[in-house]
Amino acid sequence: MSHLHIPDGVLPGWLVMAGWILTAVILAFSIYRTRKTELKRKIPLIGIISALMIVCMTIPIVPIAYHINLSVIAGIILGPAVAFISIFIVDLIIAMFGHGGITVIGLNTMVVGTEAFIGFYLFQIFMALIGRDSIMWSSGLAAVIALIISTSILVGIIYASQINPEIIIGIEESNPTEATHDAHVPNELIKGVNVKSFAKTLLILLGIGWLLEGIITAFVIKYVSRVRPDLILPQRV
Amino acid sequence: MKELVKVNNVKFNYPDGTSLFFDGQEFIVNKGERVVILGPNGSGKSTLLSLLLGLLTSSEGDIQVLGVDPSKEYEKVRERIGVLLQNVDLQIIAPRVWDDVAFSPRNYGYKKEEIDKLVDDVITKLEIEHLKDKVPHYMSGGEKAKVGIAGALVTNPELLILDEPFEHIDPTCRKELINLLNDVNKENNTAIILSTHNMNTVPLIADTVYLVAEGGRIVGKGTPKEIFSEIEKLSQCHVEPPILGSLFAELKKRGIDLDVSLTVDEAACAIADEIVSLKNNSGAA
Amino acid sequence: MKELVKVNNVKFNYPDGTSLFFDGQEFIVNKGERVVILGPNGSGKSTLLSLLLGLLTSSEGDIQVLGVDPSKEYEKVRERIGVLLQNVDLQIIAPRVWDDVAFSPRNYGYKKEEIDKLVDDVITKLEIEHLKDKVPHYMSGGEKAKVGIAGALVTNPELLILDEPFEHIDPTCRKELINLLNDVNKENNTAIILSTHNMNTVPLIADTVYLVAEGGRIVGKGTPKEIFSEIEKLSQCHVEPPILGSLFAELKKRGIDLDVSLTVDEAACAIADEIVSLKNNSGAA
Amino acid sequence: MDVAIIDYYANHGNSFLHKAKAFWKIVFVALLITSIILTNEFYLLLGIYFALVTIAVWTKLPVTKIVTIAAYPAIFALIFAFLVWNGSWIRAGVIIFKALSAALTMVLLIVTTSYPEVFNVIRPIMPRIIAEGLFVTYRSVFILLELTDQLIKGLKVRGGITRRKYIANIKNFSSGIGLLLVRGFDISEKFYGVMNIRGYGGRISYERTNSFITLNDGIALVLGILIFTVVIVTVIRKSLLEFSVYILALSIIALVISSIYKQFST
Ligand SMILES: Nc1ncnc2c1ncn2[C@@H]1O[C@H](COP(=O)(O)OP(=O)(O)OP(=O)(O)O)[C@@H](O)[C@H]1O
Ligand SMILES: Nc1ncnc2c1ncn2[C@@H]1O[C@H](COP(=O)(O)OP(=O)(O)OP(=O)(O)O)[C@@H](O)[C@H]1O
Ligand SMILES: [Mg+2]
Ligand SMILES: [Mg+2]
Repeated sequence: MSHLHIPDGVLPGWLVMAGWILTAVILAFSIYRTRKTELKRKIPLIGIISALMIVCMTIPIVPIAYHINLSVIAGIILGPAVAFISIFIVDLIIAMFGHGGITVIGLNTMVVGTEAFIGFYLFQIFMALIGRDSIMWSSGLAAVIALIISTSILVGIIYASQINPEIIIGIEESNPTEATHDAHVPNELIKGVNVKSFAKTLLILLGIGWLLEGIITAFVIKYVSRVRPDLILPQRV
Repeated sequence: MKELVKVNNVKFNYPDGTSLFFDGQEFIVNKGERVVILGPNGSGKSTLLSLLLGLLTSSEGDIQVLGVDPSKEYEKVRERIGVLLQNVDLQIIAPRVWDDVAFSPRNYGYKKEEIDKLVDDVITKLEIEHLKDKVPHYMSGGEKAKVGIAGALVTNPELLILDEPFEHIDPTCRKELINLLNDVNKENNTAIILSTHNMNTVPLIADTVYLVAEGGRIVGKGTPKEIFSEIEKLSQCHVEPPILGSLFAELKKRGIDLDVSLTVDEAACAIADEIVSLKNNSGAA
Repeated sequence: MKELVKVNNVKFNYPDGTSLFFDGQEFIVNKGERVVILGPNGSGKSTLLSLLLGLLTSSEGDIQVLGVDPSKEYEKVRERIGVLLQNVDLQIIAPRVWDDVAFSPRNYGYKKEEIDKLVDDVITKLEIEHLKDKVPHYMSGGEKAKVGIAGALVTNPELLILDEPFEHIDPTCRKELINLLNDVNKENNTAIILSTHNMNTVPLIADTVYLVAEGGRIVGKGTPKEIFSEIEKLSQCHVEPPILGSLFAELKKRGIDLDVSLTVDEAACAIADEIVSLKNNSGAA
Repeated sequence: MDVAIIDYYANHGNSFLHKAKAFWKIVFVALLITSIILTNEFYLLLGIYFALVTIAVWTKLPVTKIVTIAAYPAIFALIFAFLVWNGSWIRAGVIIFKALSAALTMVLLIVTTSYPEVFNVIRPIMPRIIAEGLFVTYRSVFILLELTDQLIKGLKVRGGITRRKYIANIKNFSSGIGLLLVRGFDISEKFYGVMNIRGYGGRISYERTNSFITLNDGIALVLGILIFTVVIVTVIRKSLLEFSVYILALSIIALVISSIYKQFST
């Protein structure tokens, strides 16, 4: 659930815009990186991994309201650049189904893309450090750490959303009397968020999720490494 | 005779509106009986098998499998049923053949020694020792089918349910598979339900044939010979009699009325007898 | 006669080490010829077809398809080749049947009116007008196969390559498909290469049969009658003669030596003739 | 997220929204999403939501199903509202109804428009790799859904999914995903091959030729503009916000009348 399931219109505009701009920049860079390889060959590959991510998001894991992302798996198999493109496509499609705000696609892609990016490099590092036999530990740990970091970014986004004073504009006029003496209060909808308790709740809620996704990532990568090792071992773009 | 399976006027609706109604007559499978389901593409054969396995839930009617309603209590009887669904690829789950055959007993919580014995037994019986350590992903269609069957047979089930097990399999492997199934049926008195589009295998494996028409209606039941002589029903169900059935029908048209036989041996016998007796006649005369 | 396809001592290695060597003799397909490839599971039939389509690249030997090496220049000839692969699902790309049939001509940059005409023609010919606006993934196996064939036929190709087109299709549809392919072959002089495990369809569709053994070796070439009379080679390739072939072989064993016929009509004729002539004899005597 | 059902609705409807062109429906969506973002007035949002439900009734598709599909984000909106809880029910309501309305708008688009048409509209503003990736991803979703269905069946009949055996289930489930992934790769390779063989050159779906605004396009556009205008007016003139209750009442009446009409006409 490192996905932002934040509704449209709740986060301040500057943050949403920042998400889009960052995503656009990274996307441009990723497309540039992958340009050297044949486009026609990449598209089906992206298609199938993106589809797998979407399908997995449709299988809810019962006792906790959690769905797996496979972002780290995508990172390990596609490499960070292609994985980023793939994740953008996933976010776009699930937003079309109302499964997350359309305006937060930029931020979402940043958060999930970070998972893939960090997951990929951590996996490479762990594999180099602990050795080839440790593929389960390497991938599992990489997944958990990547998720922790991406969730921190998520908390950071929530935090960031309440420190900028410019976002009030829309709201303060809605309540002219209050707004005059309340001008530096952030977006009314987010005001008074206790970031500490927010983070705490999130941690408890997500702890199980991280562990689960870590375990699943480990098993999946182990499975793939036994059946199609060629998909994992070579360095990918 | 003990009824293992009983399906009575069952209705099932797919979410997209496709509606199947298995009426017409009851679908019954007795202990040790080998039942083949025939019918056109899209008539609902796979749907019926899924209903028996509790994978789908009927909206109307009555289903009994080994005495329970499979949509509610399949877990109670699943150890006694071996299954091979239409697409073998996705049923071979473990990354190694041996582990895959051991998949069900492991999940059912059997003891390790017991599992070892069961798995080794079934692997020997199917003559797939050489595949034991292989990665299923790279095996040929026939090999995969055998591994799938091994996984279905490992717990010595009372009932085998197979959806189009002969597709994509070469004739020799198919023959082996048929012999194997018949052996299992004889040795353990295992009942078998299978669907197929391969008419020529039907006489070799079926005690009873059910004919399913478009929409699920069960329009016929009988021995292969009975079923394959009801020409209108067959064409309604996009089923053709096996080649030999057609041959005898053709011969009848030409005024030669022999007993219909559906296996090569019997047919050759029947034709040879006729000719030899004629020759003798003409010789005698 | 013009050679469309020529495969000479080609070798291919899968990354997991499986090695296939198509030696023994040349594999040749002439203009307008209908060629069927038979062989056991895993012998390399699909691999051979993939090599012809440039999907795989051989490590040794010579492949010519319509005058080019497909692994390098397939794009030059792809407009002239229609393809149906083993898994139809993967083949249907567009979200609607009409669009899918129009996929190739559209991508080859045909004009709109031309596309409309080609697509409507082939859709009429295959009698799938009712499917035109359907979403492919809600169709039954038989329907999907027809749509796949329509997409392969739409540009009136010189060469059709079909991998196990009859699998999962009910007997009536199968018959229709065979008639359709034969019509196309006659009308446009389209060459056809197909692989199958369904021996009884072979006499209905093949001019020439190639036998492939384990490992890829091409061990036999001939008309269906020739091939199906070479019993040892057949069993080596897990191929059984069609039922009628076995019947005639069986009859021969019993001292009745008739000309082998592989279609029901011919066989009935041959047997009936024999019996009738004997009857007349005995009557006359 | 019932992809298959959504797709079925998109291809098997004949309401004015189904007939309207994708471009104008996307304009409609853009107007509505902007409206939903701009307003923070609870009753107005509620009014927009009921208006959208009314439009859902007009699609002649199963309304409860559509509303349920669009309710998915509400779960997460609830969590979010809980996390930022400050004692104000209205504020929680605003967050939840923003989510519900935005989702319902998107779902209305996607249950009445087949995906290639949507993709065709956004295609010109996307890099090619993404535009094509969208098409292929969408098609692959259906292939994988079928594979998943088969996989789950396989797991069930072989005892791979057992009640209360969580650890074993997770392990089997992970193997299953691995299996899907590996099969997926095979598929992607084959899919790539087939696309090439069949002449893939970037054109997958058909182009809509006529670019006139039809009556159906017009209705969608007018509905969008109407809602957008109401929101803009209240944003500019806060004093008009007191009328939002009437707007809510209006949309509820529209919903009731539409539902009754639908009940009687079918
Ligand atoms: N998941 C599904 N959603 C909607 N319709 C379905 C689904 N699965 C099957 N159907 C439809 O239900 C009907 C019966 O399908 P089923 O697969 O049971 O037929 P079948 O007899 O097994 O056919 P075949 O011989 O082709 O395997 C068909 O019309 C099919 O299109
Ligand atoms: N992608 C692959 N990777 C590794 N080995 C493969 C792959 N595809 C096929 N093989 C192997 O290559 C051999 C030939 O396979 P191929 O699919 O060509 O056989 P086939 O004659 O078409 O068999 P079938 O009748 O079962 O379709 C088999 O041993 C198979 O296991
Ligand atoms: Mg079926
Ligand atoms: Mg093959």
